[in-house]
Amino acid sequence: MIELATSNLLSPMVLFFVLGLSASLARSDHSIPEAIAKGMSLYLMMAIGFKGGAGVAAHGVDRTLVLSIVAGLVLSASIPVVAFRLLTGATALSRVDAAAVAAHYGSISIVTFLAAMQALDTTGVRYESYMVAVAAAMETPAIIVGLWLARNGATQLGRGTFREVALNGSIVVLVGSFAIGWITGPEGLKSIAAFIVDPFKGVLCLFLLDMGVVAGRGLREGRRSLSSGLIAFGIYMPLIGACLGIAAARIVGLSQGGTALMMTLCASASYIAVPAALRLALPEAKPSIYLPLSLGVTFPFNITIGIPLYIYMASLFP
Amino acid sequence: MIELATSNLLSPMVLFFVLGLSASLARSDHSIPEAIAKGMSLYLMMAIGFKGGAGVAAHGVDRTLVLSIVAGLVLSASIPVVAFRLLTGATALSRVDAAAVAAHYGSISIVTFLAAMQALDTTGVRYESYMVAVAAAMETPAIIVGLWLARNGATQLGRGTFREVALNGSIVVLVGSFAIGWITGPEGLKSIAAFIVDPFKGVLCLFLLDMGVVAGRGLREGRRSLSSGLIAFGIYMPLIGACLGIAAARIVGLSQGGTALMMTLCASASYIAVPAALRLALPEAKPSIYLPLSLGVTFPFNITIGIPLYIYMASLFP
Amino acid sequence: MIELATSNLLSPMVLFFVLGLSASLARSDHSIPEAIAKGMSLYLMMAIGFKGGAGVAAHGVDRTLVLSIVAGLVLSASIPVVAFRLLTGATALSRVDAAAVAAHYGSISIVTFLAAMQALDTTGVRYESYMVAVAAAMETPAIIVGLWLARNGATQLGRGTFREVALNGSIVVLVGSFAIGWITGPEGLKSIAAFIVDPFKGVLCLFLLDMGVVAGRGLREGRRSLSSGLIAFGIYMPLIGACLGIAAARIVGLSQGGTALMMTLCASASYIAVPAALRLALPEAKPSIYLPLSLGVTFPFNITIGIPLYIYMASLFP
Amino acid sequence: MKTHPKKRIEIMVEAPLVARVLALLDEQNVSGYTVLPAIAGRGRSGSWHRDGLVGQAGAVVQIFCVVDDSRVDEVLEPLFKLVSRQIGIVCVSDVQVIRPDHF
Amino acid sequence: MKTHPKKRIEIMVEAPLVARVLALLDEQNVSGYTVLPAIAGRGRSGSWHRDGLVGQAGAVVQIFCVVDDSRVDEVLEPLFKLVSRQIGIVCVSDVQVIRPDHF
Amino acid sequence: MKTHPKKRIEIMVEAPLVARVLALLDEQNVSGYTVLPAIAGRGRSGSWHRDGLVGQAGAVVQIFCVVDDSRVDEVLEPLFKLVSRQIGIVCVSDVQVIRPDHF
Ligand SMILES: Nc1ncnc2c1ncn2[C@@H]1O[C@H](COP(=O)(O)O)[C@@H](O)[C@H]1O
Ligand SMILES: Nc1ncnc2c1ncn2[C@@H]1O[C@H](COP(=O)(O)O)[C@@H](O)[C@H]1O
Ligand SMILES: Nc1ncnc2c1ncn2[C@@H]1O[C@H](COP(=O)(O)O)[C@@H](O)[C@H]1O
Ligand code: NA
Ligand code: NA
Ligand code: NA
Repeated sequence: MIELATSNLLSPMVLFFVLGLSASLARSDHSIPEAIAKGMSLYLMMAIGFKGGAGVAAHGVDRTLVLSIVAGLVLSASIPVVAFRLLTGATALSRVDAAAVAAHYGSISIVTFLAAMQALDTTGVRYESYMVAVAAAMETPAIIVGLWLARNGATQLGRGTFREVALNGSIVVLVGSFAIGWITGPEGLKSIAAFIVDPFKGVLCLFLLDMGVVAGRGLREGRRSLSSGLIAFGIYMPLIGACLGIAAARIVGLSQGGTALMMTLCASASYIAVPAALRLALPEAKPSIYLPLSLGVTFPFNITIGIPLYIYMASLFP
Repeated sequence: MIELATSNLLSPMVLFFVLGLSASLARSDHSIPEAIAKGMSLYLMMAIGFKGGAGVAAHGVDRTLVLSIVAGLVLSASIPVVAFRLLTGATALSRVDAAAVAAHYGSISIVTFLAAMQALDTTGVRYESYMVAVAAAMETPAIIVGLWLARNGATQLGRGTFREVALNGSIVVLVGSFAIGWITGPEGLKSIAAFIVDPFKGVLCLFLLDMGVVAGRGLREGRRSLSSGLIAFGIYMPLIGACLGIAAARIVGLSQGGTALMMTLCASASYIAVPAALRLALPEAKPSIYLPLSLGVTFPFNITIGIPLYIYMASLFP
Repeated sequence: MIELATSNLLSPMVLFFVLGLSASLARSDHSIPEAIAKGMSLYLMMAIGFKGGAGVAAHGVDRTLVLSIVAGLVLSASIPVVAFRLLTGATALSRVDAAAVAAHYGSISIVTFLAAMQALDTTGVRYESYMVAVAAAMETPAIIVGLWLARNGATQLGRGTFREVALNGSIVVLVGSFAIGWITGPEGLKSIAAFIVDPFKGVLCLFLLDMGVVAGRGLREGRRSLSSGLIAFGIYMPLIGACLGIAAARIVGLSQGGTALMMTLCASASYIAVPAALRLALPEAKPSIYLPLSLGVTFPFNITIGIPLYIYMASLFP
Repeated sequence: MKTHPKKRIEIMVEAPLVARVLALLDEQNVSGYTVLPAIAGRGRSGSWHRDGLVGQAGAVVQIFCVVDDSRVDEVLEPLFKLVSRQIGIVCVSDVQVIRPDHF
Repeated sequence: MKTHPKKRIEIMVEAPLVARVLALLDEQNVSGYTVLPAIAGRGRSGSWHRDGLVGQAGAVVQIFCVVDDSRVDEVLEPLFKLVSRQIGIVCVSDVQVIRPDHF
Repeated sequence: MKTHPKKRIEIMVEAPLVARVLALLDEQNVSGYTVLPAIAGRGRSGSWHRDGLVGQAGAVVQIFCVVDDSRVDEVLEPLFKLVSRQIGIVCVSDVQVIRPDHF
């Protein structure tokens, strides 16, 4: 475990994240243009989706794939309920704010997922290539449940909002690339591997540098707006999510690597899709609570400590 | 032919284009920042120009090169006349609008050209590396002829406008990189191949995703502003262009691959250089006609159906 | 020498720079979005820092490393004094403007440094991988000395300004990546080599195309605002810097390649860090003097003629 | 030159809401509008900065729309209803235009 | 603080024309101008969006220029001639500045 | 709709100085501000263009801040002191807002 944690903490990926975080906390003027951040994010979505789809084309569809997606949907919908209970019990958040925060923890962070995949690759643990489809499936259900919790059981997600949420840019690229990878298979993957496979890890490092800067900004904002109870929630909630994830993974029958990824998905909190959806559907929830918590607390925790922990936990049940 | 069409339609390149197009038609908020689109376009121009120039350095200049460029200039200047006749005969466009549309079809779309080259590479058909110089040569003459048609035979392209048109950014990078590739030769190409050769196809896929989104936006606009006669023109005009292209290619003596590329150049319509030039030199022509037609109708037609058709037609005359 | 100069001038790198410069002087509308330029710059900083750090991890720290950094600090602080003397003697600049210009020549231009490294790579001359740390060390001292000269010996660099200068974005990425490269070593380098090593030269070419455009803009501005005495200074000052650099390199005991790099660092003038710092700390100095001089005169001189000259000079003292 | 008075409505609104604001302006049949980017800001609900961001949440965008005096209230009322619970501000100012028929 | 009245001329014009507008402002010897980006918009000639675009056609850019009252007509007349057939709008509004000699 | 008069302070200032201007606005307890990008311009100290640039020097950025009439002088005085030696301009204009308590 110690070894795993050290090797993760000393990987270029995590070090670049820490560099960005430290620069941001030291108030360096370092900044990555929005367009570059979006471009890298687009690249990562395309690459991860395509590789996942090509993997499925190579290994075929099996029962576990379907079960994993169902498990993901169920987890994404039920984790917010757990989070909501904890928040209304242990913090002074209003009902609406608690529901908003809860929705974030049911949904997922793709970058955390990518970092976990990369850590598995480095340690040589294999995982199911369709896990990226599970990730995509987990993005939205939490939002619907979160709104339902906020409205005291009365969902009010209009059709317009639903389309805005379901067709948000990154989901479209992720799922679309997955489909294209599936259709064109390993042949297709080979033809663009020099773009989406070889430089992938390097781009991820640069993106994590950027995410470090952004997370540092979130942390600085959070120091003002978050109570210590909330900050604690931002750290123990991922662990609870991970435990739910490991249980589901064992029921479904995922491999060791797949289990670690499922745990990571459950442990991670959204900071792109859910905030945007909530600003439309639940404007009375305060972004100054959910954004710093997800981005400034949970995200750094997962990248540095969470991921090696989940990999270690998954390895205990071979 | 069927096989060729299927393999083209199921290539990652075309599938990414279709993904972007569908996302845009489904009104997904997916979008690629302008800076990233420009960066990719710059990269593609640099890569294609450099490779072309290095190819010429390797194989030497021959008579066909000069003849092809002459043929390109003649086609770029004469296709607008054909298009203009058809438009004034078959549609209700004003003289000025007909001339503006005609200019677009005499000029070329570099991305369509790139997609055709990639399709040839995939099927293993070889082509002359200087075709990129032909493409560059075909960009401008159509504009001058278009203005001449609009003004009823009285060209009025001021010197200032001419420089703005001739020195537009993408032409400079394309021609400049061609020259640099020629000067530094295969040696130079090798030194930067890891940047401009290996990831090329992947970048093109991402760029076509973006172009799909943009074309979809054009199509949506076009549904409102284009008559069915014009939409039909956007599909039969490329075929007429391709026929003129095949004739010229046979006279000049191009290889099978070169013939397919020449056809593609003639069939494609500009949506960058010509619109910008016309806004300066012919502001009374309506962009709401020529932009959607070129971008929303002809461009998708060429990428999906046109290119395999032209390759097939070129293969009939070996 | 002639051979070296020709091979440098005919390298893709320099030719792309010349392309950008010519396009800009011909007032082509060619332009690279700011975000893309920043993204490339970020990439280059990350790559060069990481490679340098990994190099140090591989070869270990020795006495020369420490001595070289000390030499860099001393040169960065003393070159402005020389430049200031020359400027107040030979030009009509005010004290403040002379000090501002002097500060630029004590500091360094990373892109010039990268071009020199690339030229050495091409000719196969080896150099110390820690030279990038020397470059980082030389960025700031010149600014402090410049302010001291401007204020007639009374430094007035507030703490806030100092942090703004010392923590400016590119220094953070350069030094941070160096540290990460050092920590993760050749293993880390291998894991992201497909991103930071293979395409490096190609990205540098594209970046130099952009720098050519920017330098051309500087040159055009400079034609109006610079006296011929100042333009001459922009060409002989690098040579003086290079001579100081060669002396220091020989005392320290750098290799032939390291000597050429040290000369290049001394010869190059800042156009990013120093101008920004001076706008904060010395607003009365005119940017219309120091920017065109550094960017439009010295930078092109170094890229085209300076670098092969310094490499040649370094080779005379083996 | 003869100029004609009009009103310029300026809306700073969080990015996820832009599509709805534009749809509302379309519904109100305003003659046109323009969306401008912003890079950073601060308001009652904290500060924000676009640099490095991928998502839309936490960004604010500016929309302006020149309309005839007579139409200001018609546009402002539904607009205010739409954005009143959201992050952002709305200002109105006087401008002169050359071609009154354009608006 | 004492402030002095000036006029702010604001020009929304399609991107390919920007160079010409700036050249005209240079000719008119205005003391300065600034070009601002825009990301989307709608007018009589349809709607546009910068995202994903490579070319200049179909984009609109904003130029503003603060001038002395006395110079407004001098600047507006040739400007209007230049842009009247093009896509875009021109507005004028009142501003106060601190350093009147600057303009 | 009932609107309330406020002042819009607009500051064009060179990019390296933005952090200081914002810090000053924070100190003055203004209710908010927004930073807008600019892409090119010309003034007494020459012309500039963002394209292709990496560094901050030579760029100008726009900051605007809507404040109550009563606060204009309080804000302008230190602001003017800060930017008077720098490249840039400051303008003030009238605007109407809907929610006066917001500012
Ligand atoms: N007084 C103001 N002046 C200029 N911009 C403002 C002002 N107040 C708010 N804003 C902008 O509107 C955004 C949202 O404001 P708020 O709803 O007060 O948080 C801020 O982040 C600023 O970008
Ligand atoms: N009333 C308006 N308010 C704000 N912007 C406008 C208005 N009318 C036109 N514009 C802008 O100017 C561009 C060209 O307008 P038009 O010439 O009417 O198509 C539009 O796409 C908008 O960006
Ligand atoms: N009269 C003006 N109208 C609009 N923008 C201006 C004006 N004067 C200056 N600017 C802007 O402010 C910047 C700095 O102005 P200056 O200090 O005069 O060089 C210029 O580069 C322009 O972007
Ligand atoms: Na989760
Ligand atoms: Na054509
Ligand atoms: Na130097």
